[in-house]
Amino acid sequence: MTMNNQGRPTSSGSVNENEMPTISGDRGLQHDVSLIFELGRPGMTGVDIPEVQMSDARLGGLRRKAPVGLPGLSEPEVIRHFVRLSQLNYSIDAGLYPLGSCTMKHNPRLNEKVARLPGFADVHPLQPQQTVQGAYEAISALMKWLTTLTGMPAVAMSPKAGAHGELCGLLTIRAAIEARGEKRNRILVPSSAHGTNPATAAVAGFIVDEVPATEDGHVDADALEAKLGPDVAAIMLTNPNTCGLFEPRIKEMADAVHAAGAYFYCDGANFNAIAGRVRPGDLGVDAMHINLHKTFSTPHGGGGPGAGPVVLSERLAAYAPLPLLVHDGNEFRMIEHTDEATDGAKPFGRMCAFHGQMGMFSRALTYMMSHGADGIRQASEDAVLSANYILASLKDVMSAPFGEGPCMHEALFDDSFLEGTGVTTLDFAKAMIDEGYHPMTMYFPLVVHGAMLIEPTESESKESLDRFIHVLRTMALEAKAGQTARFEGAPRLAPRRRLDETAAARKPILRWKPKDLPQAAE
Amino acid sequence: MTMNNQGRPTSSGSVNENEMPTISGDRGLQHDVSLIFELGRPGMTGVDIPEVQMSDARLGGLRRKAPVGLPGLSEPEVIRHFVRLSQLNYSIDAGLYPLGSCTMKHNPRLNEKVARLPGFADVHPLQPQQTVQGAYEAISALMKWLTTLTGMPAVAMSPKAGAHGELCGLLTIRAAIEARGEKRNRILVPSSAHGTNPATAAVAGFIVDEVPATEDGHVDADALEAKLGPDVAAIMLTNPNTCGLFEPRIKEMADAVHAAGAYFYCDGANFNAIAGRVRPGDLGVDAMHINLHKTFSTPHGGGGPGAGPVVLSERLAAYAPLPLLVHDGNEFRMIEHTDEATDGAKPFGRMCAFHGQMGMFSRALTYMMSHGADGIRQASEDAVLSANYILASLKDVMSAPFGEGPCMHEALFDDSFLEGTGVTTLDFAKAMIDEGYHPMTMYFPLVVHGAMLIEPTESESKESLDRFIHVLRTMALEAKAGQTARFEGAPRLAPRRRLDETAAARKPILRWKPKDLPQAAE
Amino acid sequence: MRYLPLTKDDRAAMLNRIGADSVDALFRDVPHSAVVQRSVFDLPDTQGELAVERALSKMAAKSKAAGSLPFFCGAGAYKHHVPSAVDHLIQRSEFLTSYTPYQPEIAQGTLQYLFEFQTQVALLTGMEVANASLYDGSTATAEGVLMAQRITKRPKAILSGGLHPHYAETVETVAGLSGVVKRAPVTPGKAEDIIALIDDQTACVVVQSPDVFGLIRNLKPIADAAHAKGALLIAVVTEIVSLGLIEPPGAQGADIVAAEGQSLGVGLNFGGPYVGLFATREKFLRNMPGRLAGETTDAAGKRGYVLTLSTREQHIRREKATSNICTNSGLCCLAFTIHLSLLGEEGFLRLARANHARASALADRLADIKGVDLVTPSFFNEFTLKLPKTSASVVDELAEKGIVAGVPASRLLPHDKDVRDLLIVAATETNTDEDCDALVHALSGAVA
Amino acid sequence: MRYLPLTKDDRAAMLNRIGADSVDALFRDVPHSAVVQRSVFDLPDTQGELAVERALSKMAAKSKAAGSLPFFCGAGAYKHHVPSAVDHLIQRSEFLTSYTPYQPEIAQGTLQYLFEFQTQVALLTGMEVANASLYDGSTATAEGVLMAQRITKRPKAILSGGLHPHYAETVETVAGLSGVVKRAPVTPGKAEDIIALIDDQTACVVVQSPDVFGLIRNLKPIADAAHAKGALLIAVVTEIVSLGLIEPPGAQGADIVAAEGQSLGVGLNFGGPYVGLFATREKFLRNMPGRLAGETTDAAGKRGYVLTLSTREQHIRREKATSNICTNSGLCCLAFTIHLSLLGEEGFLRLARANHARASALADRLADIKGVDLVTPSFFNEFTLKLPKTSASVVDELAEKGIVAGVPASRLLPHDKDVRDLLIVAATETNTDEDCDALVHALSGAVA
Ligand SMILES: Cc1ncc(COP(=O)(O)O)c(C=O)c1O
Ligand SMILES: Cc1ncc(COP(=O)(O)O)c(C=O)c1O
Repeated sequence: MTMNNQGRPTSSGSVNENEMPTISGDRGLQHDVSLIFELGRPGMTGVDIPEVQMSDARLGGLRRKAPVGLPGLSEPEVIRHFVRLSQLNYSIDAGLYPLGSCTMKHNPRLNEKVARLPGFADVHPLQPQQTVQGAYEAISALMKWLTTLTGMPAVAMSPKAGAHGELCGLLTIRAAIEARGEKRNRILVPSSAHGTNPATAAVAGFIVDEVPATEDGHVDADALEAKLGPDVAAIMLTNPNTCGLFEPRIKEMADAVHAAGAYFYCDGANFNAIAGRVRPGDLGVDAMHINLHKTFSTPHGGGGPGAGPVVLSERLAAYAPLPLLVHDGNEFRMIEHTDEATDGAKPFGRMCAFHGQMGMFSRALTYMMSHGADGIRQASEDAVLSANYILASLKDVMSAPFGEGPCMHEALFDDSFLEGTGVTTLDFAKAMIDEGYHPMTMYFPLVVHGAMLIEPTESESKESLDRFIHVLRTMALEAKAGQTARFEGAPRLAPRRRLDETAAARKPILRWKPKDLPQAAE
Repeated sequence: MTMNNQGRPTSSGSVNENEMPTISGDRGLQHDVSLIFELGRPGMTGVDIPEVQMSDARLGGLRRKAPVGLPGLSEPEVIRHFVRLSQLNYSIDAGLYPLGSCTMKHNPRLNEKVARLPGFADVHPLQPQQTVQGAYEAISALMKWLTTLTGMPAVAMSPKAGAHGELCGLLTIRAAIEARGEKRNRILVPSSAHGTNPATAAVAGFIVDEVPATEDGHVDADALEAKLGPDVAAIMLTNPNTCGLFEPRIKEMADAVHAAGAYFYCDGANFNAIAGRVRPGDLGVDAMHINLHKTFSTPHGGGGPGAGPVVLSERLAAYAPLPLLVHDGNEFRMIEHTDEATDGAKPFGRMCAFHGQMGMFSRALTYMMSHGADGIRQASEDAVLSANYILASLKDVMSAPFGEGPCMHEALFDDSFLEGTGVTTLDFAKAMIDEGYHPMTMYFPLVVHGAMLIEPTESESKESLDRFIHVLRTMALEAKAGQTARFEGAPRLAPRRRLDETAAARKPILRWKPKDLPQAAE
Repeated sequence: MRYLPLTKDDRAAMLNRIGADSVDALFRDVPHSAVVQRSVFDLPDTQGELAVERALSKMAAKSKAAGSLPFFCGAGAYKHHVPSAVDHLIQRSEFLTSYTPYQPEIAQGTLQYLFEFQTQVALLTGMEVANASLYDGSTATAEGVLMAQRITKRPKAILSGGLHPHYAETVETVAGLSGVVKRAPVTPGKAEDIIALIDDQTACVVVQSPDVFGLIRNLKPIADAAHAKGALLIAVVTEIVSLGLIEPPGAQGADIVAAEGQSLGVGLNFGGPYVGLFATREKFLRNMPGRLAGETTDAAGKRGYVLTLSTREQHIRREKATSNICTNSGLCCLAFTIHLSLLGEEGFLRLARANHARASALADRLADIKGVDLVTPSFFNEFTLKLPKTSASVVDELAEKGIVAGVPASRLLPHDKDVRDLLIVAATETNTDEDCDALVHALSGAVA
Repeated sequence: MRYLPLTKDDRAAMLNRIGADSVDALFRDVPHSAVVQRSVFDLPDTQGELAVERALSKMAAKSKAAGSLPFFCGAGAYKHHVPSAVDHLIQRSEFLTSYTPYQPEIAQGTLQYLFEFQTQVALLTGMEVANASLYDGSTATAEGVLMAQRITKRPKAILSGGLHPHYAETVETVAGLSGVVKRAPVTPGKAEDIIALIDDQTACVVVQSPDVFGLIRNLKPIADAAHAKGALLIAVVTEIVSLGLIEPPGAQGADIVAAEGQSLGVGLNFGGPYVGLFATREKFLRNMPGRLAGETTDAAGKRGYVLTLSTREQHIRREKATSNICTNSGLCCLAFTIHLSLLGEEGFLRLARANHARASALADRLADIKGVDLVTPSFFNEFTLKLPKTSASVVDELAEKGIVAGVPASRLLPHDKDVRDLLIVAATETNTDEDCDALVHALSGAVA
């Protein structure tokens, strides 16, 4: 297809001046949306609540003096506001969402339905335990799936996301080390690690020691083994790693780590590549979080919520945090205090109030029961197959640093194929938006230059993959051929042109402020 | 705002040739969507159903020989297909929907929730009556609301939409006339009537006699009275009428009709203008259908389903069709056969299988209970107020045939203000699409030239109305000033440009056909 | 009131622009005597969500939901599992809160699914064209008869005895006005009985298969006989899933197919809304009732869809229209189309097989009960039993035990003594083994 | 499997393009010994929707839903009515199935609601800035302590005795690692006890109001004392609706507010997901944990929103980040924002008044029971009673009768003898008069 060069804007920043302005500012089905605070009128409300008589007698003299400053809208206005906002978003339901490391797979609607069953959704965490046996049963069923699939004896359910799971894992390790009467303060983290790994290690009070990557995108096992010592508490490996590769020397590294008296923490964000086929427990893993919002498809919801249960090895099981779900033969019980803990449990503490992300548990359990162990295995295989298909189909026109393959569930490219074209990884990604695609993960992992990490997941049909491949191939070839118009200042067809992130950070505007009212607080 | 004349296309039909083509054909968030039959692959399914053993022994030798020819898709593909389709639609939730006569008001979500309660949604029409008392109670509660608001003694619940209600009403009238041993075969219908009125009269076996309208948009009462005679079965009046006006001589007409031994059928599609304030029963109405999908906000759902219960006067009540819901003191009973009918009921027959649109009943009842009689009255007043506000705000720049006002719930304009501008009613309406608005009802009612019928409903805020008024005023002024670029070949910013309806009708393509397979059937 | 955005101040400002001093002034044309006060209505005031939902949930709880107990009712409405994706998708604002697609440029979503719906209906029934739905199966049948009367310019419609009695009554109510409707005897209800009634005044013969008792009927001989006399065959299908296993009417010579689509996507809904499927041959197209979505192109040459051939419809043709229908079953078409798209060829055929297998196994077990006979030698997922006592009393007795055993034929045909002991039993993929055990056990007890 | 679009043929064709002869070949790098067969997993195979939904509905039915009986539990999670519009909107595909808004041009929907959420949180708490959420109130509190330690470079955190014990334990678990956490005595729990503990090593004082017993605390004196010693005041709020009636922490001198937002839009969810609200003063902005949405403009000059100040975050700063959080409570923020937008100023204040009125009336009636004392002189919608016997046994006894009376203080503080007889009771707009009558009646019986 040849370029229409009238499409080339005068400057990469400017709007297409050929577009016809509208009176309303809206454009067909695309409505611009004011802030909710710019709408409404005093006294209006979208919820009818009967007025009641009440006295201030019991407010301890602390009754609110100033108004809150919320706008008043009717229900129809609120619905229109949020429906219009939603129409400015891309979504898995509407298109391929190849964000590497993020696992944007299909979110079954059955999971949403089950999560809303009153027996799961409308129960209180501190209700009498005999009244919540159904919810406990669901959690325990999920625990069985997680421990069985990972081949690990125990799982801590309370962590609320992957990073929280990492923290839980490292604190378990810290407790185990202290129980041994030792002090170890170093954690080895590969340079390819996700940012949460070093950040978590720091929060857990450890010193982060970076392990380099090899030419071929693996963790440098020799360098790692060289770094092992009496002060090393653990290594934090991601496997399959963030380059989308399985660590071939994983067991050897695990053995070395154990031999050095340290523990093997595995970042399980990429478990979706091997679930049902490989058990991390068999690889020597001591602790691993599982992002239920990735591998087991609880919806990402625009950034959360997630859930990050942590499976634990025999070595660590005893130190899992509170609360602990047990079954005493005739009913389930949630152990919420250390001294109630049975058979040698020495919980290191508590990760959060209550007992975890029930809303995510019910969805993940539904997902697992729907797939079955066979379906989960098939899903992993399809995810890996699809990623390799993309790698094989694009590596001749885009540059794949580890292109000889095979990869696992995601295919990594770098920006060397764009060298000299004047097109950057960012331009390339933004141009995908005009084509109706969400860009891949960019500039991560840090170990390759201008990284583009593509994770198709198992949810895409071959037709969909072929279409995606065709578009990316054409874009790559155009870029190389100097046909760069579609990249300059892309996107042009999205609800917004490129946004100025520098300005946003230089003078942060983080909230709406009433024009008239003074700044809130003191 | 001045026009950007580069926005003027070379020919009203051509695309804006300045648009940049994409490789994929998609444009940002706007995806083009193949037909479901162009997707999928054999053997694939989005529903897992266990395979079973079965024999043909009991199929009477009539087992299906040829495949059906359906495509096979997985759940994610099906969801994406329909989500993308939805994104090509305009909706009330997303914007003002001023379709005159159609009453596009807010559809509360609570109604959707209640309609899905198993006791209403998951019950079978032929279940033992003692097991469906809750559903009967809901229907009877709705009947009370309808009869009380209309001031009529009875209501037939089975009609499935307005037109079906009209038929029900006319058949009731026919039965009443026959019961009197008379034969009357003429029905008087005003020229301003909605198409379903004459069409229904014809289906009911009557001859349609058209009554002209007066200069000021009312039914010509004198002409009507002149047409009354022994062969007139009924008049079919819409009140408020389709010009958005209340018929001032309504009672006089009703009396004349009754005096002539005929009946007064009222098309209740516009009941939303007077509900809670005026009782049709007090106006002498004998039968009136109520579009629950208009006045009582059951969702239009892209064309249906609706519900058209018919309230009946004392004169007609006895002839209401089967089934009849009664309460025998301790429980509800649905009378499904004539000879079970009690207290003198002589049902004329049956409008359909089972007993009406329960799914719409539960929604309408929820709507009524939420509003209360006071809220319904307020809604009617606000609908009328908003229509008059629009009329008053636009009549100086657009031409309002009955502009001296007041109007009821909708404001009627004609195309005389466009005379000589080269802009047609259609152009004007299509240009509204680019502005983010759904056009008003066009070319109806037929009694004014190039009609534009605007019904804002009570669901729009003043800000929303003001914005709408500003856009229409600006458009009207531009058209008159000869700035017609935005009208030529509009819409330009919608998922599609103007569609060729003539070609569609000349050589109808009404279904997808497999390229390879021959024509279906024999 | 949470749904009304106008405030007192807004109203005042608006009245001001209008130049009216009160809302009452806007109702000037209403006869004063006809304006009533709030107080005349014996009805409650505005209530919040919490109160309304509470009251209605309590009311709904007084009905026994089909999904909450062993359930075997059919006779024109069937309990099937509807995938959760269906209800999620039909609630999308853009589908739920849009109007009839009169502005195709911003209604392609609706128009394309209607086009897909029409195609699916044509494929299922084996006909050439289908419309964008009618209200339900019964009104579709009546429209079919009116259409046949128009086409043949003949008055008489012959209804087979196996046609659902509610359908027959619906046909009689409208088609009886200007024509003649003859119902063949319910029993024995052989093809010959119907054929014998066909004469040169016959516009159409209406035959349901599987019929109201579940019996699968061979339409071909009736079609041939009708065609020989210049009449049309209207085939009625109340359980659309049966077409996954049975020869479609189109392949058996039907000229018009009127069917109920409730089994796919829609649910029981206590009788409505349902979706009327209507298909015929291309040559009868212009006599067809209801809306039609058609393919065309836009000014830019892109494929698109519009409502077409509206010259048949009331809003253009008025009293000369082919039908008075306007609002149809839009959103139910969508539910139907999504459910069938999810099933696909493989899933739909499997579903049909699962239904037949389930019903066959149950029929065998019930027929083994002493005194109980299976009177429908062939059937799809619904069959009829002859009990040693009146079926209505048995159904009530079992209902007491929390089992909904089926539909007593007498509920539909109270005057036909021959059916007093007949029980119509439907079994679908939603019936578990436990459900069936419960029914077999309870029925054995009831007839013992 | 219905969720997997690839067919056998597709897989073969793809392997062919890849040049691998089997999927196994793609797992080349996996140690053979580590590859297991399907059979090693003692887990079931694929199941259809119908089967899965049946099994899980049965399981769920074994729990007693709060909405199904008189229910008075609070202590950190509250039962409120969530308008039906909320759940409908958050299920929109574009909200539910989108990722963190890293591509702002096609994520303005998410970014704008986060900006609106941040504004609402700032307004409610009376603070200058708020982030785009943390996991929940307890982790937000812990993050607040870590932030205070960073800002003051001091080790010690003092926790008031009224801080929810789960929150205190969460803080101890993380903030205890590199710092010191001191808990003030639960009872008597006067401001003086807390103030007495503040020294020049104190980074922050953490005070919850209303506290875990429901008591409304005056933060000002504690704030002044803390500030006088160079320490920060972290105010904790577990019932955000209380801020519709009580002075916001920002107006009482709080430097950081950590709160639980579950009461608005989110629901009980058996403890999660919830939404952690986190607000502070502008000057501490760069020490703040969590994501921030900020306003900017696009290349065409249109207003738009982006994630900003990410130099604080793990994906940029790695071990030097202000927190390790990545995924937060996105969709719960949306639910919160929609619910609060529906309420608006008027609705939110009414809701707060309705809650307080309901709780006050109930407290009076319960305190009238012989042997029962109200130990919280001030409260919002939750109060604590002293019973003549251990509250845990009473709660179990009433649970038997189908009444969930509240939370026994001993469930949270098993080692504190002084609280053995204390019962924490919450009442909201969802409690009917019948609910309250039932509780009063049953409690009277239980303590008689
Ligand atoms: C490799 C990896 N590790 C850890 C995380 C953190 O997980 P979460 O966002 O659930 O905290 C992510 C999520 O993006 C990830 O991709
Ligand atoms: C005035 C009028 N009468 C009758 C009808 C027909 O109602 P329905 O579409 O429900 O059959 C309509 C609907 O458009 C109408 O506007």
